[in-house]
Amino acid sequence: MKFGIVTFPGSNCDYDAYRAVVDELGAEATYLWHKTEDLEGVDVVVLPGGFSYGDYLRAGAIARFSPIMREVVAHAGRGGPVLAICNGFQIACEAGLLPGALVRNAGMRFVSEAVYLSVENEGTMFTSQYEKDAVLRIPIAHGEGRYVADATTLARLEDNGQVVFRYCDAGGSATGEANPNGSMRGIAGIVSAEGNVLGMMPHPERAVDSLLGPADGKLLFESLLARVAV
Amino acid sequence: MSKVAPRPGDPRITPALVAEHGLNEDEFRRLVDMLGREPTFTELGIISALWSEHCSYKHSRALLKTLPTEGPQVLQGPGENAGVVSVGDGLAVAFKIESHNHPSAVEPYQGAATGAGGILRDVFTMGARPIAMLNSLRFGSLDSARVRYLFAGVVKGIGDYGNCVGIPTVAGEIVFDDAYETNPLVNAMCVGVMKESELITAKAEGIGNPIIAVGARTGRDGIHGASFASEDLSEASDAKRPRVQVGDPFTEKLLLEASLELIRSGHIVAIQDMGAAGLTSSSAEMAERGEVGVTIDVSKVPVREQGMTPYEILLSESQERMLVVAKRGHEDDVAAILTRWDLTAAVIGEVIAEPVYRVTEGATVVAEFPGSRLVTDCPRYSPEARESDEIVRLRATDVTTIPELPEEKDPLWTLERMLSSPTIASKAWAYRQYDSTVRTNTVIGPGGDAAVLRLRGSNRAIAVKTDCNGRYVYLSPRNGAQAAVCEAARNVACTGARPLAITNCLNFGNPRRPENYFQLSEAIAGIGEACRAMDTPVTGGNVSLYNESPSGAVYPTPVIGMLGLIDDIAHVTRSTWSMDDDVIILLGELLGEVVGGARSGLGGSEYLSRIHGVVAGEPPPCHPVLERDVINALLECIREGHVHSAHDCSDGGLAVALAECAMANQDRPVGAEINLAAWSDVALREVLYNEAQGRIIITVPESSLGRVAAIAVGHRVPPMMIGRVRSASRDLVIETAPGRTLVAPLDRLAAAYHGAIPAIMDGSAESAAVLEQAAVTTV
Amino acid sequence: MKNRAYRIAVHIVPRAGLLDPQGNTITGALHSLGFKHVRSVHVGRHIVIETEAPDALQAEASVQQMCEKLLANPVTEDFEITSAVPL
Amino acid sequence: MKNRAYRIAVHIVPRAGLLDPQGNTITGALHSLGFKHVRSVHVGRHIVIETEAPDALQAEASVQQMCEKLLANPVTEDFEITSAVPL
Ligand SMILES: Nc1ncnc2c1ncn2[C@@H]1O[C@H](COP(=O)(O)OP(=O)(O)O)[C@@H](O)[C@H]1O
Ligand SMILES: [Mg+2]
Repeated sequence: MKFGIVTFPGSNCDYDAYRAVVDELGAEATYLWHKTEDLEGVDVVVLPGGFSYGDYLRAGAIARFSPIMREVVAHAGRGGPVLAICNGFQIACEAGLLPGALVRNAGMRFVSEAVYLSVENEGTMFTSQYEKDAVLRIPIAHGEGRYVADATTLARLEDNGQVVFRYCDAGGSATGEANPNGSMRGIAGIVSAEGNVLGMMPHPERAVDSLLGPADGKLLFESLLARVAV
Repeated sequence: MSKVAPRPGDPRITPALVAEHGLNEDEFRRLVDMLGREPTFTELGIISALWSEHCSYKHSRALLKTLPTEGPQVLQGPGENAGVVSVGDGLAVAFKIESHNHPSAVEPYQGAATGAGGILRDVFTMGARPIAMLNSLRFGSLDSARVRYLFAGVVKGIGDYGNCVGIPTVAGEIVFDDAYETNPLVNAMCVGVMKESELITAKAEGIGNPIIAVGARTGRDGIHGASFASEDLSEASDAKRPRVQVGDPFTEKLLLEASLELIRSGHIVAIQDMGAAGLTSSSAEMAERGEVGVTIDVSKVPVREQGMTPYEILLSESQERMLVVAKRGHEDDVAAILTRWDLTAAVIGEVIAEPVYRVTEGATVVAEFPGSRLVTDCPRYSPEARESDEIVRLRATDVTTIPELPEEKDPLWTLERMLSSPTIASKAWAYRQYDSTVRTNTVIGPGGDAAVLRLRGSNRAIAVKTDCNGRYVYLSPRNGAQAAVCEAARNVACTGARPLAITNCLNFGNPRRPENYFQLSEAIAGIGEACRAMDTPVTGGNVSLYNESPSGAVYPTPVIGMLGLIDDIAHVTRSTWSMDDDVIILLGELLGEVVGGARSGLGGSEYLSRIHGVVAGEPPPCHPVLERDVINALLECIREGHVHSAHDCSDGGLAVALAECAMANQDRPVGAEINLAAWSDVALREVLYNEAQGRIIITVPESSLGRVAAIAVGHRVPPMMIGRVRSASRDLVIETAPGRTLVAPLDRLAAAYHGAIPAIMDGSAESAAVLEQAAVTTV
Repeated sequence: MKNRAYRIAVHIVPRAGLLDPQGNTITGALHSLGFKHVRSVHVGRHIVIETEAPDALQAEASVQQMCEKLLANPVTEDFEITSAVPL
Repeated sequence: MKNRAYRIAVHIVPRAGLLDPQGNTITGALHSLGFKHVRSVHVGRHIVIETEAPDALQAEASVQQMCEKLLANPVTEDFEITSAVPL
């Protein structure tokens, strides 16, 4: 199985995602330059973190017009998995791959720290290897990570089990204090209605090597690998 | 030589104009003598920049020459954009620190951001990929609204820039003291890695090779920034506001990728950042290093604004620009790489055999210097050095006679007050705004004694930290500078790293005042002595003079950026306690080594400053050779696998260090029982808060005790067992005299330590102003 | 037909009803600076575009398109375009 | 004298001559989206303040002060205040 990691001009977690996939998962990965229109037959597309166009105007607003995004949207339309992390999540929302939007953190400041996440739906192709109600420790690093959507969208997300990760405390409770950016309902990650596009603000690719801290992100990648192995 | 005539419209060269350019009469005579004629306006601008303190080091060069710069590990010493040392396995580390004090005083957000940008470029132009940033900051007291604005703006500027480029900011220090009230210090350090074979220098070579301007277009920003950085901060600086430069981290990221690609491509021979004094200094320095001539045609430089004069183009400090010497015939390959990254490249000149530095505007020569003399004719000064009487008096103060405050009857009050001193308190308010984990190399990020970064493709890691206690240097410059080197070394050693080399940023006042020049020369002597003892050569650095404001010079602040090497990643050691029942050992003398009769008291301590508002006394004596012994003892214990945690004692002394070991890790506070009753004949405040150097707190399992003691003694270091970790306890309990204990609840210590800065900054109007003004995106 | 240059300002504001931390923070800061009479503050973007078009109407229409396509996020923002001013 | 409420909009823009990375990037994006006629884009902030004051003039004067003290960066930005509209 092959991961294609998109490099926008200001991407900077493309490298982290590549190393995670290749070094820690032992899977195959390739970088996809944003100006190309060829996904090179990859199975999973990763929209990585970073500041695609300096995040000028709005994070992700300009990147969604990159030539490669047409192909990414088509890939998603065919049911292909897309893992959109941080800036990737912002781009995915701007591109309409996921509902809602990510706006400036409620505290207005950039927040870099390790947070706790509860796995709210372990039935997705991204979370199948996690236990039910697992609590993960994963780094965040963003200034525009507050998830917002209208009431109807939120209700639909909740009803369909599309809320995959929620910010919580060490014990797994989604308290207001545990929410680092003011996201509505503490939402940290959602999947598309079809279940094949995951957007999340925390960085699972930074949590795969126990040398650097808890490796709680590893099972996310392993879930994807397990799916294709079936 | 060509004929150079004044350009129509240029101002006439008058004594007033010369003075405005910061040249004194003697310097102007040198210039006329070098040219054999009156300079043109453009030439005056060029020289004003090149002979500014910032570019020429005219007051410090002679002193800097005394520093040790060699060692088997050094691949590139001072003189290039950054120093480079070998770290084994074919890998090399490039690192450098630089100041951006004056720009940050005027416009904190952009000043700090462009400071970060500049130092990044210094590192990647060596061929190294930046992997970490550090920052060393000094501000006045947070009681002042202006200081809160500066602090909030600087932190946001550093964060926004580094975060966007994608380089983790992993360590630093922040000190608050009235001495920095209107003249904050903003020093940024960058660390990069490369294969040894990828090292490239900024030496113009190869007659006929094209000189190419790369990156952002040239605008009118920051013209005269270099000479601005060389003047006292005064009311007049306010009028110079349009000189601020605006950073563009997105373009920097493109430039970073494009430059590394260029360097690896083999199409270029040299690359250099256009930093202070922009095109002028970058081209002159490249020519000087290569001992060749250059000619630059300013009309070919891509500009941002219409009607820019040669003077403006040459002196612009627009950010995110590079100067490249390419191989002849490879211009198109260079352009192709830049186009891929949406950057522009323009051939603007050529390397020539004739030993001149020539600037043309189209066919007209607008400036020309005999190349070799541009640099050699630069004035050098060794002004008078004399210690100020006032400081001699301050140092001689007997601080033991200062009476205790009534509140100090409650020792917990004092400890909480110490921990909530903004200088000691947790800096998480700042570093939470810095992405510290991007690039996934950060083994220990901000919050540890030093940051640790793994080196991919190797089992090794590096440790980095900046340090300097300006108060010590103020009271005793030579000793204080030694202490700065030793503290930085101790900090990296506490993570398991062997100190390898340093970079330094010398922040001092106006060198023409004898008391300031005295401090500068003593401090440099102290750095040299400590580095020789520690075997850490100086690979580069930066001098920032004229750090003054109407209220006087800042504390002399020679910030040391230390690089350490961990040979085996398994040796990485953390500073906070974790294992129950571990024995707590103090390596080093609790009251300091007694050498020549002098023992460490409370002189120059944070205790005196914070509790009594006093800056006086003899600061703790630093003995670099003893420091090296302590470090060697620690490293041997770590390598043998005995050490579960190591934390150095510095600001705030033993009590603060113990409290940090217990509760700096907010996820997992751990209690302990400490017994200091053996020192009950010494005043308690001296026992708890003296800042004796050369002390490290370690924890080891019971089973290691004998071996650890033997190793320490083998290095002539006294190991003192002072307590036990009690992981189930919620208190730090210190027996201060037989039967007398200080019971410090961890949650109260944590509230003081972690809550102090947020309590001041969150919700402050200045903080809000920064967040609002600096909003790139506003929704 | 010959183009001429126009300047058009666009205001992009967060949709009413969305939590506005920036506005709230500034309101608080203004109060603490003594501007007690401030009731509320809302912050949006002020984008000034200089563009060429055959006439003011077409300039405005093209800016309208820019807003719809790029400048405003339809999920969270409303925008308003001021009249084109010939340069 | 009784206060009444006014709404005042403020526009804060980057000072001319300073690099405007955001404006440049958006210009580039608009060009690549086909809006080739765009000459330049500058991005500033649009701040809407509701405040109470005895009259419109005093409302404007107080907003002027807010800009100087808090809202605009005196080193890098210029601001302009629109007339107070009674609410
Ligand atoms: N400006 C800063 N940026 C990043 N990290 C910082 C900064 N200031 C302090 N830190 C981090 O906070 C911790 C405590 O710093 P410091 O008080 O200087 O430690 P020490 O007293 O051991 O030298 C260190 O991990 C340091 O790297
Ligand atoms: Mg330390």
